[in-house]
Amino acid sequence: MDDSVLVQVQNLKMYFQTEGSFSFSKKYIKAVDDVSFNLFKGETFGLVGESGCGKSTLGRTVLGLYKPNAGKVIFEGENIFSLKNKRMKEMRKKMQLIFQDPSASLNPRKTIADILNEPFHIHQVGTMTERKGKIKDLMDRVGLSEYHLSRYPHEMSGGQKQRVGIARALALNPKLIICDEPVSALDVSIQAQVINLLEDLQKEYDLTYLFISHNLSVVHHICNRVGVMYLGKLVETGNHEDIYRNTLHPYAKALISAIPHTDPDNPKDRILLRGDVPSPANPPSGCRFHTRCPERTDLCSHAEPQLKEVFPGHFAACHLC
Amino acid sequence: MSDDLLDKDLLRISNLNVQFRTSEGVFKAVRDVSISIRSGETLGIVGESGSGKSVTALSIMNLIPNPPGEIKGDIFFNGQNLREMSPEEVRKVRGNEISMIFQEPMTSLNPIHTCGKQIMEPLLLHKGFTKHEAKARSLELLKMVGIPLPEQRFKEYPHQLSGGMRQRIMIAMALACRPKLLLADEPTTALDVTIQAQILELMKNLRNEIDSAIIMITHDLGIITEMCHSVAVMYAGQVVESGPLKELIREPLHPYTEGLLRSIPTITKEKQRLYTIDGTVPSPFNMPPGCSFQPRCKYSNPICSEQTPDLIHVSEERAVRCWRHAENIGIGNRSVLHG
Amino acid sequence: MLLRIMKNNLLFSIGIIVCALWILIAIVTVLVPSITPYSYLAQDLANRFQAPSSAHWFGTDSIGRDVFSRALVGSRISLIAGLITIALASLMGMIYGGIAGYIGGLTDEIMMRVSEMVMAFPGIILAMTIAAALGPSLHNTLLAMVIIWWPNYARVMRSMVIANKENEYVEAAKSLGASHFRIFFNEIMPNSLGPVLVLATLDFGNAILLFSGLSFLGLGSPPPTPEWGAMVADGVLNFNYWWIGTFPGLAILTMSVGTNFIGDSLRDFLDPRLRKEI
Amino acid sequence: AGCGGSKDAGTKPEAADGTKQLIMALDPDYETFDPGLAYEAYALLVLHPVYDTLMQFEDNLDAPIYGIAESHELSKDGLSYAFKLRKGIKFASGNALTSQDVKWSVERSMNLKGNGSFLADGIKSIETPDSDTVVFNLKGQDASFLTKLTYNAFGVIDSKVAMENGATNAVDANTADKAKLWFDTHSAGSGPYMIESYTPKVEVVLARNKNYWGKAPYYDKVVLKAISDPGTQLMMLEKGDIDIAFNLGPEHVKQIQDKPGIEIKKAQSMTLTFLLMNRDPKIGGPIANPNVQKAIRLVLDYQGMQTIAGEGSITPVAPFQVGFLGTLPPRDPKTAQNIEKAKELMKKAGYEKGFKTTLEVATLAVEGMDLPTLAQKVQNDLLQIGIETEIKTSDIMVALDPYRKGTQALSLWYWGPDYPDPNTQLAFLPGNPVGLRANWTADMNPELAELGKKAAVEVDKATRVKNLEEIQKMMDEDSAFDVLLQHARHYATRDNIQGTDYIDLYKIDLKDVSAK
Amino acid sequence: MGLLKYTARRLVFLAFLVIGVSLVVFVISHSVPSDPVLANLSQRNIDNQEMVDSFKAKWGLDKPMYTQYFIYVGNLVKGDMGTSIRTQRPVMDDLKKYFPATIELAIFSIIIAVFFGMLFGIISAIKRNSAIDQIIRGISVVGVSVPSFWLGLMFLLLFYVNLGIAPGPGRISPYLAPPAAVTNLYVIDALLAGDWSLAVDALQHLLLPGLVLGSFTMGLITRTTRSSLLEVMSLDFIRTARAKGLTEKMIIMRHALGNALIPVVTVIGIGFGNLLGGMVLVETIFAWPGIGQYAYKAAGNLDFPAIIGVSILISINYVVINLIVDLLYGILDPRVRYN
Ligand SMILES: Nc1ncnc2c1ncn2[C@@H]1O[C@H](COP(=O)(O)OP(=O)(O)OP(=O)(O)O)[C@@H](O)[C@H]1O
Ligand SMILES: Nc1ncnc2c1ncn2[C@@H]1O[C@H](COP(=O)(O)OP(=O)(O)OP(=O)(O)O)[C@@H](O)[C@H]1O
Ligand SMILES: [Mg+2]
Ligand SMILES: [Mg+2]
Ligand code: NI
Repeated sequence: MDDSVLVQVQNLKMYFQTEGSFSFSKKYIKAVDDVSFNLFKGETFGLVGESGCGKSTLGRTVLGLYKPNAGKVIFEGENIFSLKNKRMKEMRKKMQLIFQDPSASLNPRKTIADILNEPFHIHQVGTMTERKGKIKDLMDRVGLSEYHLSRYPHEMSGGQKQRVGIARALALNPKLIICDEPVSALDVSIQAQVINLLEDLQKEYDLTYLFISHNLSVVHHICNRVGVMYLGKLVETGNHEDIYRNTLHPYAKALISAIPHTDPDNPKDRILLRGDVPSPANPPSGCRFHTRCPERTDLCSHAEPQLKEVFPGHFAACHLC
Repeated sequence: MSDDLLDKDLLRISNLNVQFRTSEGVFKAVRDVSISIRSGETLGIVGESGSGKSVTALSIMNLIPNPPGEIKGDIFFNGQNLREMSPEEVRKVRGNEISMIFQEPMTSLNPIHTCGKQIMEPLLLHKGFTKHEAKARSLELLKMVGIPLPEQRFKEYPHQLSGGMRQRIMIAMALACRPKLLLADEPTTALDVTIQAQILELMKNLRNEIDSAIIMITHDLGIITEMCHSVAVMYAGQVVESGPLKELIREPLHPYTEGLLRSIPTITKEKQRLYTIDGTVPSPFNMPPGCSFQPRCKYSNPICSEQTPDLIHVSEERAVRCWRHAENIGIGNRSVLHG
Repeated sequence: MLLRIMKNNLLFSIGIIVCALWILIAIVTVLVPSITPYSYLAQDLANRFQAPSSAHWFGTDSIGRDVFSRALVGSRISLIAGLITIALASLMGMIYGGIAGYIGGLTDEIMMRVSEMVMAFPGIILAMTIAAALGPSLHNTLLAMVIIWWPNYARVMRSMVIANKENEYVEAAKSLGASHFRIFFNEIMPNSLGPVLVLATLDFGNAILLFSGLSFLGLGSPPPTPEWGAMVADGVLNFNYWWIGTFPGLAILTMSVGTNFIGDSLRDFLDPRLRKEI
Repeated sequence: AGCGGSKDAGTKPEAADGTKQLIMALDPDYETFDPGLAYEAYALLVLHPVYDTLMQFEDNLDAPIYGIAESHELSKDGLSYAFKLRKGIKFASGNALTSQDVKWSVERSMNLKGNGSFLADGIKSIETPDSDTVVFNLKGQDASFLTKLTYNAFGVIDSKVAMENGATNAVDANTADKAKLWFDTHSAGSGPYMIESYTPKVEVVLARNKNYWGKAPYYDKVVLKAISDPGTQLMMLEKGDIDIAFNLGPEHVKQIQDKPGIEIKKAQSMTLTFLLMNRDPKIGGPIANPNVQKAIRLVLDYQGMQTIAGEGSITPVAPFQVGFLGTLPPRDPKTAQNIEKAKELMKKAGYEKGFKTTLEVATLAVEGMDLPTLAQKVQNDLLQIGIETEIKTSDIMVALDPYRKGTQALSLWYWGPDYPDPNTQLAFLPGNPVGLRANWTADMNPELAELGKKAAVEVDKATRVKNLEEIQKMMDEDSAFDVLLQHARHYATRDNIQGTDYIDLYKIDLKDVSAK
Repeated sequence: MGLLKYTARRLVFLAFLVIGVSLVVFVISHSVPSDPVLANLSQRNIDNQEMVDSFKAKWGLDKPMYTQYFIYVGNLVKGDMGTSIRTQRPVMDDLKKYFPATIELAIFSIIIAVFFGMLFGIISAIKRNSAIDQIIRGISVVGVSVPSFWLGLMFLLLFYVNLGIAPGPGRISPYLAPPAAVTNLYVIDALLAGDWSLAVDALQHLLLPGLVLGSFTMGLITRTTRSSLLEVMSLDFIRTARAKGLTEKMIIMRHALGNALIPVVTVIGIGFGNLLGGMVLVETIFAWPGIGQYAYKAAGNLDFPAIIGVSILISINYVVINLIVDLLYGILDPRVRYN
């Protein structure tokens, strides 16, 4: 196996049941439907797509927080879903999660010190004094001061809270961090601070990021490779130059053209999609995008395109490519 | 400012102050805001969360709840001071000559009335339409904002529609009476990227069609760039800089504007370390003395922390609230500014 | 905070004062029993059915006991009954609802149907049956009250737990490898308690009311305990001596009005949507 | 009522069609109007004017007089009673009343095995030699047989009508009889009234029987309103909404003493309130000591209790009601209490310092007096000899259980005679049913037990009286019971009606009530 | 389809409930120390073994508990709830007799409570924080805090005894005969019979107990209407309505009230459920021949068939009310209707 691969995601399926347990007609939301990709060591893999397309679900399933309906997540050669409880707990140390909403991801009733102590407590790492040292160290790394330790989350600004979230994720020296829209809730001026911090930390600790966002500019800025999701499917992956400059999938094209641009002198043409995103509970047949696709053909409405390597390292799932 | 200039302005706000009495004390959400807009023009207001953008817009509509809110200052609309009109007169202007689109399409529609009924409401109220006329006009509006199957949507309830669709209903409602001024308070923030693009496109088309003035509130500079003629940048309740879009983007005068522009990652920019503005927005209860931006400003001078700068017109259309520019054009003396 | 709310809210202030007064009375009459003008047990058949006068402010009852003294002493029973019922019911409801909400799925469905069944069950009849079956006593009455009361808390707790379960900080703890036990007690519980405790304070007046109702029906502690509800029942028996029932009834009323004033204002205050305007 | 000229607040409005109606409010306990099953205190209030009996009471309970019987003969051995029926009696249906109906009715009562069936236990067989003669053959002599005949279990039913509605006198009537529900809302008797309607908890309406053989009653209709609360009854009486308020406590009566338009009625009730003191040391503990029991009899303040029970209440020496044959004069409440002697007895029993125990009491009112209130008085009095009691209240139906099983140490109870004859009181003697509830067995006082047996079968009046008096004296010295009160019954009527005198068995004989 | 499915689910729950409720009472009845035999036979007959056996055989008390329970459930399915030990009548008949009285009173008081509760709530919300608001809130709190048994007593003392302006206890004046039973609701029956004065009399008798019984629910409704209306008034779509230029009155009537009613409906449901529970006390005071008194007596007498009967009846009632409330939701709230 390729040494540079940290995580292999293979045919992952994660369905949520929607009707009550007593009901006869069970319905499913196919939040993640047959998704495969690799994460390479030290890279930042961006995951973009519209709200509800399954980005967060994918991220969480990769972490093993959900039990998938099918598929494997192979982390350093081990399928995490076949691990025993104890081994899984060990594995947890290696992968962490940073959330979108910095307020919601911190328990409002705990001080920052408590929150940062939690990972050590759960995994029984070090003595009290060692932990204290480590916590101080963490605070340093994310650019917070020691006096923040005794505060409660609501006494801190959004950017600071997000830093605490990052510190917590870093506590156990993970290899992989899933960043679920880590800057979407932050103000523009703070967003830049956090993005820089994430970049610095990656360099320093050789971290691998799975970076989820719907802000394509941010993804463009921070990611080496990008995956575009639509209704639970990965429709295009490739390194960021490929995706932004040589877009293949019509949905990805539309997405990228929709980015508002800040250059008033160079207005550009947009690909306007018609209609709304269909519900994942009831996805269209064939290519899931065919209902909104400006380039659709008859084939699209019944045959489902597979993800194929169109250019080296650049995959797309479209009949037209 | 000369009188004829005043006349050209459809809306002119001068020295708007809005404060809220809260349990923690009096809190000034908007401080000395003065902006103006002419017919057919689009003004963008940008700024961080809590900088007072929405409050400014709501003040124009006189929708600030009182108590706890309190508005001071003048708002001239079509030459008339809205602040001096009776509530009944203001009400007649609202939804008729000035209308507003809100940020939250999910909650801004009444869940128990059909969309059609809600669009018809201002028509029946302000234009004296009969039910029949109003319905015809509503259907027309629905078509205009690009809603497929308008007849059917007319009878549906808001929860049956998607977010983008609801936002269109909001827009149709706001446009119903062909307002002279449209306030759009973050009309796309809650929407998905592709839907956002649809709505922005729609608004652009409508602007050309109805030729009314639009105030576009957002914290996304990209949207401003795309939509507006001129921009006002707000920070901590104050307008710190305003001017025509292109000039402002190319040559920001205020350090905050500059920081803002440089800290946003774009796909056109090459991949490099992002510029950051250190620190955070000050708490409204704990404003620094002098210039509000001074604690985060890399050009900070001693005077910045002593005296609050005024909004200085550096050219006919551009103004900035910064001591650096006060000095640049040679007026360091407060009294001169008031002349 | 208390003072700040009090300043702006007349009803709340009244509530606080009334409740404080009753608590004070309850404590003082326990510590210094001689503070009441007469012993609450002292019978005086020569002076039965005396109308209110300077000697007996609230008059005397059918065996010549001083209604005023009995009304004062009665406060402790009402307070204790309210306290115990609410404490036990909320504890039980919290555990039950917490478990149902946390586990979810079929377990939740079944547990909630069961609690709904208890709620559908006519409470006062259940209480009467239990009390009649086991014999009326303070214990049994409180037991019955707890049995009919806990589902309220289970419901609130469950919804809180379900809401909090989805919180990102819970996911964070999960991703750190925390056990269910830890997640439940450390992350979810503390954040779900608030509304339950609020409900508990609000319910206090209702508990006192229900208790007095049951004791009116003869299901409280046995005589000669000066229980307000039972004293009103005495007043109904001796209809023409209005004071026997009127004053204990007023005592119940003031106490439950007091707690409800507090609860009502507190609810307003704690409701974030309404709070910002207070 | 309703016919007086005055229209003041205290006069109830007249019924629309001018029918004369009597409205009485009471707190009834009746559960059925099937004469074969009904056995509640108020059953005869309704059933007496509906079903005629061979014997009945008028005015007092000393001696029953003839009802529909004209005469009777007792055989020499005292085992066979032959009754001649009045001629020409018709049921409300128009059917003639025959001896066959009498036999059928009594047999039905016996076979239904209802609560009142025991009254007929002594009957061996019934014969009907001809249509107006009926003969009862008894298993043994029974001094109280004629009295028992006044009960509704011996009420004469129109057997034809009854059988049409599912009634039967067969041996398996217990399960085969389907007429109970019918009897609740209809009647098949020959008395002055018929049951017109019955709404449980609301009212019973009696309507005049046009075929009645005797003097027609004054009222066309009698409405018995179920109003459990005495205060409410009183209010309604004051307002003139009702004519009779039957369940007033002594205190209510005091309140209306001087009110115009109201007449207060007082009578001796046959209801006793007594203290049961268990003789079994395992149950009663110190209470079981006869000396303690005597001390309790001495320490109680009967005067105070009579104050609580209201004017007219008295305290008999033993469980025999004043008003029955052979009852001793009641205690003098002023001198009955002797605390010194009680203390001595406690000392003698070894409980100088007193002890703690529970006093059990059912939550109900007896003749307008709240039992738990009285219990508090007892509790108070017992403190004087150091007996600390904790009162345990329970609903009557719950309390009955330990009472009947004899597991109460000290409890407060009431007693109404099963039939108006001193023989029914012999139950209190050692070894007899009530005595055994205090675990007072015959061997604890063999002399008394023996005397009780003799008294039960004695037919000679003088000897009966002698025996009964002796029994009472002995029970004053040694008994597991202490009779606290024989109650007075208080009720009130509007003052424009008459014939409302109290008869313990019927409460009020409704056919006798009329406007003044 | 959704509605059918929902109703079906409710009915399943109902069956579950009936079994559960009867089982609970059954278990209690067999775990209590008291013996219904002793409680219900006369003193004499206790000593008569033959009598005791025949009694036990008649009620199935000699069989093991589970057999008794199965017998019971079997009969229940056939609509037979057994015979009351105390009244010796079929429980079903008893319930049919007493329940209408209770329902009549409950409906009357819920009407009073809903009318005044909503009226007060709306006034209170509109005049928020005014003296009127404080007074209404005071009244509503007193309404929920006042012990009904005491209030009943006070009302009777005052209005019936002292002032003589209200009729006394009972369903109709004692000298009147009840109307021919059709619905057993006296007011309606009297109207059906065309007897106006009787209907008025019955209505007058409903007044005091209705007020006493309704006071709690009225307080609850006032409170909920007020806070719900206030809450709705702070929602986004109200701001939208204001922005359209509607008058405050129109906003309240057209936009706020409909939405505010939704939680009020729940409270009305809860209130109705509470009424049936509170009946015991009020019926005792007002000599009202309803299910409450029946239950009280049954509980006191350990008349288990009757207790189970009443419990099942009230539980079914609870479910039915909930069903009605949910259906009302559908009417008031299209979000529910279309899901
Ligand atoms: N626990 C859950 N139970 C049921 N459905 C769920 C659950 N979590 C997510 N879903 C559904 O799965 C779909 C994908 O959700 P997901 O949160 O992964 O989307 P997303 O791409 O992260 O969206 P967003 O950008 O809004 O965060 C959505 O339709 C969502 O409603
Ligand atoms: N009704 C109110 N009572 C008290 N404070 C208020 C009220 N409305 C707004 N504010 C405060 O006024 C300040 C300015 O708010 P405003 O809504 O104008 O910000 P904004 O620039 O629109 O921010 P955002 O981008 O988050 O919408 C905020 O701090 C806000 O908390
Ligand atoms: Mg997400
Ligand atoms: Mg805003
Ligand atoms: Ni359907």
